[in-house]
Amino acid sequence: RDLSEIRDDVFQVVNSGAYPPFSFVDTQGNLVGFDVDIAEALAEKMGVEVNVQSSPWNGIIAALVGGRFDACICSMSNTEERRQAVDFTDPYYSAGLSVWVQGDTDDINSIDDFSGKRIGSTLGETGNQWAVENADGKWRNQTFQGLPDMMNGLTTGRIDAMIADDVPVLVAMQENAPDIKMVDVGDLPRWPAAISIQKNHPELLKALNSALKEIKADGTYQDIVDKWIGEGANIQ
Amino acid sequence: MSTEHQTETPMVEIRNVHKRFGDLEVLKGINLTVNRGKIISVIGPSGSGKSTLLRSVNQLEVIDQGKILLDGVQVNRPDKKGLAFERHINHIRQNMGMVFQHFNLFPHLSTIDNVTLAPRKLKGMDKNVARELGMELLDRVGLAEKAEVFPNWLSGGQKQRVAIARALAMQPKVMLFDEATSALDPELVDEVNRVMRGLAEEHMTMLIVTHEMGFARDVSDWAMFMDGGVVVEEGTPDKLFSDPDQERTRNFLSKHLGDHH
Amino acid sequence: MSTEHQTETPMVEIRNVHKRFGDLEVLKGINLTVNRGKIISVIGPSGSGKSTLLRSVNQLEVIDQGKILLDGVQVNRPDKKGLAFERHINHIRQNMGMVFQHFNLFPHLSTIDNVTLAPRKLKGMDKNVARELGMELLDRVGLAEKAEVFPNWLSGGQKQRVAIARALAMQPKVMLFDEATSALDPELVDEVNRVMRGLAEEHMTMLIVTHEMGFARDVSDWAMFMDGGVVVEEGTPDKLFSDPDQERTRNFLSKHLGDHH
Amino acid sequence: MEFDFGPVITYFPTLLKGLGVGSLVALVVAFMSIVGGLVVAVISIYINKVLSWPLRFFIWLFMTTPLLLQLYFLYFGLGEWILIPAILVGILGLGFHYMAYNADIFIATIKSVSDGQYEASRSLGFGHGATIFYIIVPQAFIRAIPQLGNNMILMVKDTSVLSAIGVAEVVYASQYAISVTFRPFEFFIVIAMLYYLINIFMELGQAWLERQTAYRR
Amino acid sequence: MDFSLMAEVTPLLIRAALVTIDISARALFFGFFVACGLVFLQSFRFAPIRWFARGYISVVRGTPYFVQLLLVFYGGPSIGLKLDPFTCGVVVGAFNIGAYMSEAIRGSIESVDKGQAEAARSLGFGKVQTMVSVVLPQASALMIRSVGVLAIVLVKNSSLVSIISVVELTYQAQRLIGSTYKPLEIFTLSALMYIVIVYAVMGIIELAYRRATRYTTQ
Ligand SMILES: Nc1ncnc2c1ncn2[C@@H]1O[C@H](COP(=O)(O)OP(=O)(O)OP(=O)(O)O)[C@@H](O)[C@H]1O
Ligand SMILES: Nc1ncnc2c1ncn2[C@@H]1O[C@H](COP(=O)(O)OP(=O)(O)OP(=O)(O)O)[C@@H](O)[C@H]1O
Ligand SMILES: [Mg+2]
Ligand SMILES: [Mg+2]
Repeated sequence: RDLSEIRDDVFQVVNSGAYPPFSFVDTQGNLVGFDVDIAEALAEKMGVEVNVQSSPWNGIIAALVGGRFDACICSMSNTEERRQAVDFTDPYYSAGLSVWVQGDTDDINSIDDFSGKRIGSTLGETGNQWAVENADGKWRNQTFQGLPDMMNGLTTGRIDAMIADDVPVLVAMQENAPDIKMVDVGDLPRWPAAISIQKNHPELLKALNSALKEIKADGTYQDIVDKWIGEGANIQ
Repeated sequence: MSTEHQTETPMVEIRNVHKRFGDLEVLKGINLTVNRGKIISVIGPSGSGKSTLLRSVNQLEVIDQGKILLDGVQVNRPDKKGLAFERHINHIRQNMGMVFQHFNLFPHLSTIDNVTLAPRKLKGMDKNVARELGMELLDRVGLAEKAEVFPNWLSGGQKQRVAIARALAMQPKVMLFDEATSALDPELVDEVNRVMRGLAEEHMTMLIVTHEMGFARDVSDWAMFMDGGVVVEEGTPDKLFSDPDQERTRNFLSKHLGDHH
Repeated sequence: MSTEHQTETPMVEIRNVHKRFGDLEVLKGINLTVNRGKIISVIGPSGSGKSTLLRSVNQLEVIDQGKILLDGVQVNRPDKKGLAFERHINHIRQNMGMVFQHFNLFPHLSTIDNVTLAPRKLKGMDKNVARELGMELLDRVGLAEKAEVFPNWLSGGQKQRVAIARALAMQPKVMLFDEATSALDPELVDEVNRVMRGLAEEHMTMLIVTHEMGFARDVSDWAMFMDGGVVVEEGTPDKLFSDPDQERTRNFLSKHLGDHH
Repeated sequence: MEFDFGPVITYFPTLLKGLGVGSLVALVVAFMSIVGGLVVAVISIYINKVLSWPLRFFIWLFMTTPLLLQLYFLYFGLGEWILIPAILVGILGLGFHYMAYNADIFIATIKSVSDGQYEASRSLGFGHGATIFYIIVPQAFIRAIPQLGNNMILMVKDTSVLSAIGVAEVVYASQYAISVTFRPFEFFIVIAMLYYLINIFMELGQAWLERQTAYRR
Repeated sequence: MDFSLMAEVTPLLIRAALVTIDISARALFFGFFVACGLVFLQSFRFAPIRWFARGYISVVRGTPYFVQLLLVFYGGPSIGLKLDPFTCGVVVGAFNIGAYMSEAIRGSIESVDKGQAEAARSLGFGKVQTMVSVVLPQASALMIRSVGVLAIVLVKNSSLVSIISVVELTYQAQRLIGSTYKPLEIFTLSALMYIVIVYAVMGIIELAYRRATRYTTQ
């Protein structure tokens, strides 16, 4: 649906609901997080009513492409292939990949050290895509359905290292301090995270982009970053 | 049409009936006329097609060729299909009671319920009326005290008698017995014999497949000897059993008569 | 112990056997001695406990009191429990063939497999040898051409004959027949009669429950009349059938004899 | 919605490989769950109560909890003590799960084979065990075929749960491809067709078995 | 184990469990009618009707449930069938389980001795009455067991409806794990809830089974 139709109705937004701190349910059962607040802030600027819901990752893409939702504000990376199928707004933050190992591991310090190791990633995320495209037989990829599973896999030794977006892992570390550490392996790509919408809805795209500019300009954006990511964090 | 002369229409007519199972032709053109209120016995060696013939009469086996008539009404109706045939055959079958060689009692129902199920469900008979009728029939076959027992706990002869009572409960025009007395002891055979005679007096027609020549001879008005899917010979029991025309019949019977002398 | 004098030990001894189903006492102290190579008939009205007695002999029914011996070895062993009894009774049963009133053929096996299953699996008989034996037995009961057919496709008499062949295949010491000939036509009764005589000459012992007095009289060496769970009278067939001592027996038989004259 | 099956063609070899992995798992699980289910049913009906009690608990445990949780338990829960390879976890989890379902079916069909059959076999001298093996079980199995077919057809599709623990079966392969290409419906339709292909074979197999056994009832 | 966390999230999980029960119970209820309909259609003499029923069963059993959910949920609107997620879950669930159930029912019916139906037919019972009075009571033992298994399958497969954004027990548990990083606690809780639900279903099955087989033991 394009903007005019949304105005008459509700702006339907979807996220995965299992990706703290961007989207998750708190112990009261409320869907909260960075993505949720961004969605609400944008909707306010656009002057539409918003409804944020969650769906498992493999349902999200169908939800967006299938048109039951208007936008996916779900920390989605903007990649070449995906642009064939959906439209992306300007990025609203940028996610960096990071590599994590068990606390006492000292033989993984660069990408070359991945050789012969078991590398974990979350199925369907950009880290997973990177690991698959660059493995080239050098290391074995193992995937998990979510970050909690993957961290469990790392601490129990099912994998030797994991590749994940840095922010969620850092937040998880604060929550329950498992014995893992980040290693700097040098160049890993950063992807811009953007809002995705169905193709051919220029009005909506334009409205979202200008609302993004507005919230960045008036400080709402940084307030949300402070609240969920950490005081003064820069994720642009 | 002959239906005008009610009393002269035969109760059952079997005309040139053929039936095959795959390659095996089991009935090869059988003809038989059963008149109202008569008892007809069918005898013959094992595998000669007696059970198949009986099952064809009420169309448990669909015949391949020929005609079967009940009281002037055609039973097999190759022209009727689906629901139309269903309605037709269900109606017909209510007028034909059948007692199976293997009894086929309903194991999930007590003896009395086995007997009363059909009148209750098909004739909408009141439960109490049906029960009374059922008890009367069970009494007639000497099993009143087993009314509440399930078939699994009955002896062979008891099962067979329940099966007879069950078939009688619908007050059919014709009764078809497939070795209906094989599990009965002499006293009971006698009993059943009397029951049958009583039924015959009430104009019940009966078609009986049996191996007990004595019983066949005693009870029936007409006897037919089958072998290999064809009628070898038929006649009054007196004639058929004492002075058969055919060599084959003589052979078959001689074995039997040999038993007793 | 009497087992020393092999030839003089009775093949089957039934001593004061009692059996009840719940409140119903079905056997009230039965005694019977069956000597080697003899054919014994048990007759009696429906529900008198004949089948139950036969089933007690090979312990399909566990008796409540009394003793059953096969060739001097006690069959019922209230002292043995669980596996020990299992081993004991399986061994015993291999020496007793049983033909059921309802045949109980194995529907998932072809006729020949029904016959050869036990010798193959229990005696470890070679497949080909077993097949030969099976075909021989099927031939003996006139069913060689139905070897590959499944029981569902057999007529009543054919099923019964397969059941007989199946029981014979284990070459037992004793055969127990529960109305083994009720579905057989005269020719076959004659056949089975001959088979039995042949077996008796090979010292097969047979215990037969039957409703066919003619057959009982013809084939057996000794006859027993039961009623209401007790032995009313026993004796040679000649004596029992022509000149019974007991009023009850006379009554029962008169019904039967009445059939034929 | 416009469809573009181009991406599907690109990833088709991966999908097929996933299908192969899933089929392999399904085959092993089918064997294990049918044989195991039969054993469980036989033991819980015929063998003494001491043995049957833990078995009933076993059935109960696998019937009451979701497969996904069982897999998580085997994969992550046991991770502290023993690392079972994912594919083995999948086989064990699915195997035990459907073993429990099949056991329930066998319990009913075994009980429906008449006492007369048991007696006839015992009177030939077959022991309790041999009777069960040669007489009761074959007949119970014949009667169970339609329900077993049902369960196995369900099971084949449940192999997709294994994607949760990283086994690269066909849904897993598609999930990766979808997140790269954003063509969910195209992939789902193709997956449905691939599964349907397997299903056709299974139905043909079931129908063949039913035909072969129809006259053995 | 973090018991305070468990206490905190229990109400949430219970609410999700109620959704699971609700959606499964409704799907089971309607699914039973779908199944009966399919069994009935297969008894038609007019072949195309039978083919339709067979084809339906084949396709529904042959394709994954989640694909069916997605196609109906997202494809439905384009043919004027716009269902909310919960209703869609019930409808697709019913039509899905109905196909399996019809096979279970057919199998149970076929396991009844043919002589039974013949005896009833020879008394003049019609096909339907034979079914109701004679065949079904004897088929019911096996039917209860095999339909019961499917009821359990239904409860457990209800977790798949999360893909169309219905928040039921499994998905709620996964979301909570995502935010709390306490899989053990939350899985234990949700497993307990599944156990309670399924155990109740099993209890009902067992009771019904005993009733249905009463006549074999006196
Ligand atoms: N399992 C059982 N439970 C309860 N009662 C039974 C059971 N089996 C048999 N009976 C009863 O025991 C009595 C004797 O049965 P049995 O089968 O021994 O008779 P029978 O002499 O063989 O009769 P028939 O000639 O009719 O076969 C009958 O009244 C029967 O109802
Ligand atoms: N469903 C079937 N399929 C194939 N052959 C069959 C079927 N039913 C019966 N037959 C065969 O048809 C022949 C006639 O069977 P039928 O049951 O009519 O014999 P019968 O005269 O009643 O014999 P009996 O006196 O032994 O009961 C037999 O050779 C039998 O094997
Ligand atoms: Mg016959
Ligand atoms: Mg008896």
